[in-house]
Amino acid sequence: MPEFVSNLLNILLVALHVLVFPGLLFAAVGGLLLAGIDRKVLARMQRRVGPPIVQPFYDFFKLMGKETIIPAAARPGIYQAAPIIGMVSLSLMMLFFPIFGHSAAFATKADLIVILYLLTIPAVALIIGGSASGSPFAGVGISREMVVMLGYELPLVMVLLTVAKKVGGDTMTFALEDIAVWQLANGSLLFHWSMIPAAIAFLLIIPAEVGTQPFDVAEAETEICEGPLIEYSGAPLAIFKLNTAMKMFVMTALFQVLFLGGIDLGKYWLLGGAVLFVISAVLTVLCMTFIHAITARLKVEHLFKFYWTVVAGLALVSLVLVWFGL
Amino acid sequence: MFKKLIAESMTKSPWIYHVNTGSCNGCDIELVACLTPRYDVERYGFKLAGTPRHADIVVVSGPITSQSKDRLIRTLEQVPNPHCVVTIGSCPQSGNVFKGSYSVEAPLEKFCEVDVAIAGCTPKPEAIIEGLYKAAQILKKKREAMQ
Amino acid sequence: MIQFYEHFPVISVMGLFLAAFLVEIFGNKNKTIRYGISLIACLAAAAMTLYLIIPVFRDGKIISYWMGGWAPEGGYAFGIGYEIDGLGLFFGILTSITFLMSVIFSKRYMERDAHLGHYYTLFLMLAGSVLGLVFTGDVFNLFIMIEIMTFAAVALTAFRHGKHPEALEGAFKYLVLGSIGSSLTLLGVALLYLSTHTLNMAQISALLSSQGFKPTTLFAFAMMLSGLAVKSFVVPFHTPAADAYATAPASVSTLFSGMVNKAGIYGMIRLTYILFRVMDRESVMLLLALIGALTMFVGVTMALAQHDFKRLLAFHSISQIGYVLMSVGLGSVLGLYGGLFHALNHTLFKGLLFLTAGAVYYATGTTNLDKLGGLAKRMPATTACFLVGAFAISGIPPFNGFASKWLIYQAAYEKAVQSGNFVYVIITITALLVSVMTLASFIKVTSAAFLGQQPASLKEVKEVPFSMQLPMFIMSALCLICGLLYRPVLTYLVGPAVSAAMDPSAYIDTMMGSGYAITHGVLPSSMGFAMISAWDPRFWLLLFIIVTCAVTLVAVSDARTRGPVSLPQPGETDAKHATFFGGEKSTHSHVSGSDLFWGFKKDLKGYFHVIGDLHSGRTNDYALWVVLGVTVIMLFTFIFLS
Amino acid sequence: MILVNYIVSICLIALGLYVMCSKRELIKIVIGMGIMDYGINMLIVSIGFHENGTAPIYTLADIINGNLSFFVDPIPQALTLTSIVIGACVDAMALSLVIMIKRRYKTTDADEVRRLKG
Amino acid sequence: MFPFAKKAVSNLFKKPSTVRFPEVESPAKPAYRGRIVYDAEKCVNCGMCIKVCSPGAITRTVEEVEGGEKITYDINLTSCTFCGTCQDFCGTKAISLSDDYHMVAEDPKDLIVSGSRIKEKVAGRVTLKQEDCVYCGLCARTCPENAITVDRATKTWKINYKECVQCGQCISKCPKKALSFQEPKAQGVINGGDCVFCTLCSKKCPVGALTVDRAGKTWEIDRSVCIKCGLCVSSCPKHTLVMGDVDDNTPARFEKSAAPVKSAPAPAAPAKEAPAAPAKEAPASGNAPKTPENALKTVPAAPVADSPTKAQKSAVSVNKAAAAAAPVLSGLIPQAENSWDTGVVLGPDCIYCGLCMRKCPMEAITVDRASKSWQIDREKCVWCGICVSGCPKKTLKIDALSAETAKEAAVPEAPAPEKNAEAASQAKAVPAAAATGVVFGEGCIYCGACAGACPVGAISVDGSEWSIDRDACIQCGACVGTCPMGVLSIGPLE
Repeated sequence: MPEFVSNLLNILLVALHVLVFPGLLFAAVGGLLLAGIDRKVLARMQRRVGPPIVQPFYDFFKLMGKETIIPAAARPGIYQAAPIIGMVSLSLMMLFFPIFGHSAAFATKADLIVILYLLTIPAVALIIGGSASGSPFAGVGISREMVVMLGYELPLVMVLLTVAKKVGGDTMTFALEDIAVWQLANGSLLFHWSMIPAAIAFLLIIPAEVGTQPFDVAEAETEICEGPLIEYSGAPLAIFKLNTAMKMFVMTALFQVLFLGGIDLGKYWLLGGAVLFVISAVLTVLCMTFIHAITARLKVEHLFKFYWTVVAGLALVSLVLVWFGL
Repeated sequence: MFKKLIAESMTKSPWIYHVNTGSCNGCDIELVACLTPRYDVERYGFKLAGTPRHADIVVVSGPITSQSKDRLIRTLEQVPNPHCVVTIGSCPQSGNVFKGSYSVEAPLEKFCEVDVAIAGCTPKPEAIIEGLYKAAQILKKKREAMQ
Repeated sequence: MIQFYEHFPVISVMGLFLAAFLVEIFGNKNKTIRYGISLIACLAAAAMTLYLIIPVFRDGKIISYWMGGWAPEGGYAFGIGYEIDGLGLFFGILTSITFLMSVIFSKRYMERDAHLGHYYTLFLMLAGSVLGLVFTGDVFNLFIMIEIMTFAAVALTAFRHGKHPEALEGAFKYLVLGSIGSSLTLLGVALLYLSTHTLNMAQISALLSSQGFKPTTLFAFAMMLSGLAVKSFVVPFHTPAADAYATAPASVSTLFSGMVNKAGIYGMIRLTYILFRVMDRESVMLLLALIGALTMFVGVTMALAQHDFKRLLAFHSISQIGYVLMSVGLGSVLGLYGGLFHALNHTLFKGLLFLTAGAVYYATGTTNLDKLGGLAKRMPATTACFLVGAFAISGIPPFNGFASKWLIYQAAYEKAVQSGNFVYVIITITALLVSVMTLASFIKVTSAAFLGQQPASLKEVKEVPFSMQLPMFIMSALCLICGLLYRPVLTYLVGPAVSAAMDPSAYIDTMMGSGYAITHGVLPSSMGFAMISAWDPRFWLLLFIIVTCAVTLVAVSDARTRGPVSLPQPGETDAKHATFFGGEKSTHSHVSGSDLFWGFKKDLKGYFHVIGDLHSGRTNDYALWVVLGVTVIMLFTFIFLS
Repeated sequence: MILVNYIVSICLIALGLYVMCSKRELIKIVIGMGIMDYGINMLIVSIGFHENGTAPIYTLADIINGNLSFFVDPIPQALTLTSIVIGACVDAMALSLVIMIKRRYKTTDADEVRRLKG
Repeated sequence: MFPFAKKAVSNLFKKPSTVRFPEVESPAKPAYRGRIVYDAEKCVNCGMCIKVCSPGAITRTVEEVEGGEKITYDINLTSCTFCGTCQDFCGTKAISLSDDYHMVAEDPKDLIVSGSRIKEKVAGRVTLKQEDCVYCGLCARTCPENAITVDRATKTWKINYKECVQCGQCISKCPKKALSFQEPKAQGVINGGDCVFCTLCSKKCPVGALTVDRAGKTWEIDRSVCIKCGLCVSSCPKHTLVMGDVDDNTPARFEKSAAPVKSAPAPAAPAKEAPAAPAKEAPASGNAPKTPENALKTVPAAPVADSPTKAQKSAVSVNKAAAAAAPVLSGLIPQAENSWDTGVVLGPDCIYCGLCMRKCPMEAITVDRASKSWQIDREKCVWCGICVSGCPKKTLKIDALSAETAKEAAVPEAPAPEKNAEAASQAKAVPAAAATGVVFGEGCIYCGACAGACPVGAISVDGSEWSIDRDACIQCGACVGTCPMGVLSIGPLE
């Protein structure tokens, strides 16, 4: 039956999308590579040689091979499920992003607000997992993680609303596809001067979302022993580390979707898009690395203040400019 | 395939947990010196972990004072397998100049199996790198033995 | 020809009242009789209310019922009429679900208390009054029902005064403020009668539309709006809610958050959309949206500072009501959809959360977050239900809270863009931010009460009995279903309610005879509704399950290659599985709720101090808040509406 | 003189609110609630009042004589009746709560009956 | 932040400053103190390195093998602080610290540097040709074991053979070639005959070779136990014990009178057993040498010295019991077999200075200056004569005891109060009437010896000023006796 066959093929295609490209495998490999680049470049900025770019892979596989100790105070179910939930929700996010002319696999299934909330799932998974481990250090860690989240959520919301207004005009839109189409027609949002503060704000949000210096208060290994991850070992820890890398990847992809979607490659969309994607992802990560290299860890209250004043201020500037049609 | 990859990764990404059991800080400083741009052990994937749960190699410095003995043993228990124990300097191996004191419990062999001993008072960072590298190889063997 | 189901509304309301008296007469001694009567009455009322879905929602009929057959005579309504349109039935369904769940939960939850006859009497009176409130088509009847509701609610709040003397305090504050609210409503009703000489809502709506607004009408509007705002506990009238919800038994708190403040919201929607039909005015929209935004922000920030599980939930109730009011106040179809859907969701998840709080109280004897910890090990079912509720209220996809909040954000921002008013942008941002703060405070509860370490005093805690778990499971399932199938829910459940609110002409015609609306200038309005964007939680969940299964499959199939899993021996404490304390012997150490979010609280300590001091706990201050709120609403009404 | 009625009732309502806002004594707060109630009741009765109106009762003689004269609106009176009953209930409830509070808190001062705050 | 940013960007385009160590060998800096190199052939087994090593990282093993001793040195690098002191102290440069820092091992035993050689046996032991010695002390300073002590002032040269490892360093260092390995002559302690059986010698004896019976007036030495340390010789108050050549005929026992020996001699058994016990314990302690010879060397003196003291005490108590049975303490006339026929007798000139009290080795004398009482516990007194020779007024003497003195001594409370008061008034009258005192003559070097000797602290010497508090002075003459220049005397004051 041809209908049956086409259904089967469709299902296979969906499975391929979800598990391989641009889903789980792509995000995982891309994320780990980006993390490796981050570590390498950071090392070079500090005049070190640094680890090989594939170092995160080694870390991941090593942790997979280690023993998983489940502490007596932990609740085993939640403790083990939390990292997987985070990983899966991150891997699904890539399905909704249209990147450089590649339309998203499932563009009509989610919009900007959904993305905003899907982004919280990995953080919540980390928090719940850390809390389930029963360590007081983890308690402090999740508290900080939550404060960081409270901090960056305000500017992030503002940036997203700015984009929605800029793209949609008087009808405003949250759909990612609309954003891509508008940018193809009117040029990338990054090159509209009123959006530049918002783009900077977004770039400043990425490190907090990913949890790198100077916004790594939640997992400060030197003061609270890696916070929520303190009791994690073996495979769950590996997946949490993978989550961090994938979050980096997703955030760079989101940056491209929001601010760099306007580069029209014409008929070279397949190869050119891929190359451009890699370049822009690396550049975005380089911004993050650069911030990492030149700063030390902030205190949590300073971090919160920073996000609610400086970054939110930047986003607000853009929002007001866009609001008045600039 | 994954078995081999995992075993190989064991040597490439050993994370260190450092326990100071009453050391004079000489060895601790040298261990940190290994992480500086000059020696940069991160080249080989070495990283300082914040908790023993993440550690592959436990580095012990200091003459195991009786106050720190219980804490050290408890910490060593909490490290997931496979793991290695490395001693830096003379103190954990013998007690060094503190041996014979009522408050010193060295050597470490009394409490656990020591995989690599790095001698020196303090060892040069190069020696520490060498020792950690050796420990990483042992990790791989232990991982293979676990299978 | 009167259909048999047209009797259902009045039977369900009167049945509940009758059962209340029966319980008081027969059930004071025998617990089987009193519980049987209560359960049967609740089941019957709920069943009848739910049956009305068929004619009202499916067939689009509006049921009108004249008490004693006193139909309008000469275009004037004299008798008391019940009228069930989509809006009333929607809230009736919420009410039914709530009291049904609560009565099932009450069986074991209240078993340790004395005087349960009185409890069930008051319970049934509360249920009947709220049901009557949403079904009635008469303003004075509305006032009566509000009074019965307040009366029963106050008595139920004070029910556990033996163990918790604070319950008396909460009840007293509730009574004082509630009576101010009732008085204001009565004043409004009286003034409304003064200008229209009728008490029937449909007729009032038609007459007001034809005669326009006089100062008396405006005054009546302000008074009734304030009175109903007191009943729905929006800022600045929210203060008794926190005290009453926190001190009442959890089953009653469920009723409060599921029905009582919904009744207030229902009254406000009825008032603004149908009675006065002022929702085409920007100023009213702004007023309601601002009150809503203020409510959700104050509610959530107060919740962040709480130490008591139920008091925290009470402030969240206030905050979520803010969402509903804000969204309803946008005046758009999308906003109404979002608001009503959120009201439904709030009933589900907040009811669920109060039930879990009750379960925690039942099992441990306290709801103080600083004394709880590690309950997940002992109460897995309660924890699972709590997590569902917490994720739902925090708007984590794919639970129902997200779906409705998503609609609300869209509605708010659409409103902002269309009206060009920057205030709505701020309101949108506030709404999004409050959602994260909600998450934060539920993270606090999760980590302080359910996860983390167990205090020694809680080692012997047992899971609650099944009859208490059942309503929690049902609520959890409903939370998930409403989240996943939000489109059908919107279409078949919320849609009729929205059209009823947007189109009062049918309501008027059914009550007063067809053609009455048009003659008084109430025209049927059309509904334009388009969601701005897409979200398919079913699809997302499907993918989620696929990937999770794939990952789990890989994990299980490759278990030998992975490192071994080392589980702790039950009952033993070995160093390997002990909590890492930097090598110290692990002792009980639990980060309690009040220690969380330090940086946040420090940066905003000015705000937190002020808002904390404002909630002084003094009855006079709260009365003053109400007077100030009424004054502001009155001034606003007279300045912007006349 | 219907205007006087309105003014007095509004004054009573305002007085009731003032008492509730300013008096620390719980009993006085309850009294304030009562005063407010009476003000509203008075207002409602006044709404139905008509100058020179008669009681809203038809006697047989009136019907026979066709002397259906102008009478006051009966509905507000019915409302007032209900409202008074409800008000009495509420006052009784409030007073019983005050008695319980006095028993448990050993005071009826609103300043000290504030364990629930913040 | 800007400078950091600039630095970060500029670093990105610079070569890393990392030393690529395992790939590229990185030599240690000059003077780095790394792995210890031990040249066994150069080692003379002096043990200096062991002595100076603060963490005790060096151990020596000596095995008897054919043709001498196999001496092994183990230098444990896991115990070493790499201070380099062993290198500095090694006389023959057998130990040195290299710049090799690769001291990493899976087995800590791999980190032990060891070397051994066979040392031929040396006949005899280090002996001084006294006439050639100039007491320069070079040998003492050279000795790694600190076995030699040289006192230039008193011209004594002593060697502790227990410590000596016969390394021969002293012999090679001696400028006068006065030292050599020689077979030792048998030496021993000889009692000269003036013995008063005070038991001081037996108390000092570290090995318990001496047995003195005061009651029976016997002195006995067990030559097999004696280690010829000479402590008894130096402790003898009568200078009657001397170290001399002995042979089998030299008597080991000395008796003075025919007084019956009432108590049994002190049991020698514990003394003999004593050395064995610590020898058994020795290997248990961490770095104790393992050979019997070393064990002997490191026998602590204390337990050995202790047991005879106890034995002595028990013997005394037996004596006391015997004495208590006798009617001595009841104040009757002494009998022939009474041991208290002699004793220290106080003459009339006593000024109660208390010098005798402080000098008495047996703490038998009690002097109370305030109440002007002088008491002696005859039980304790051994009439060694130290108090007699030390008395500034020369009023004490050892004499036969009269019945009264014996009684007085036995019952110190006996003097009547009025007699006491009379004595006190007399004593007070003396300085006022005579107006004598310490006279300060020419030639003082302000050494302060007199101030130190003064029992009442009346003299103070500060810089070049000598002063005396006449009111405090008791004219005991202790300062006069102490003065090295002889410038003080007791005479009439001007």
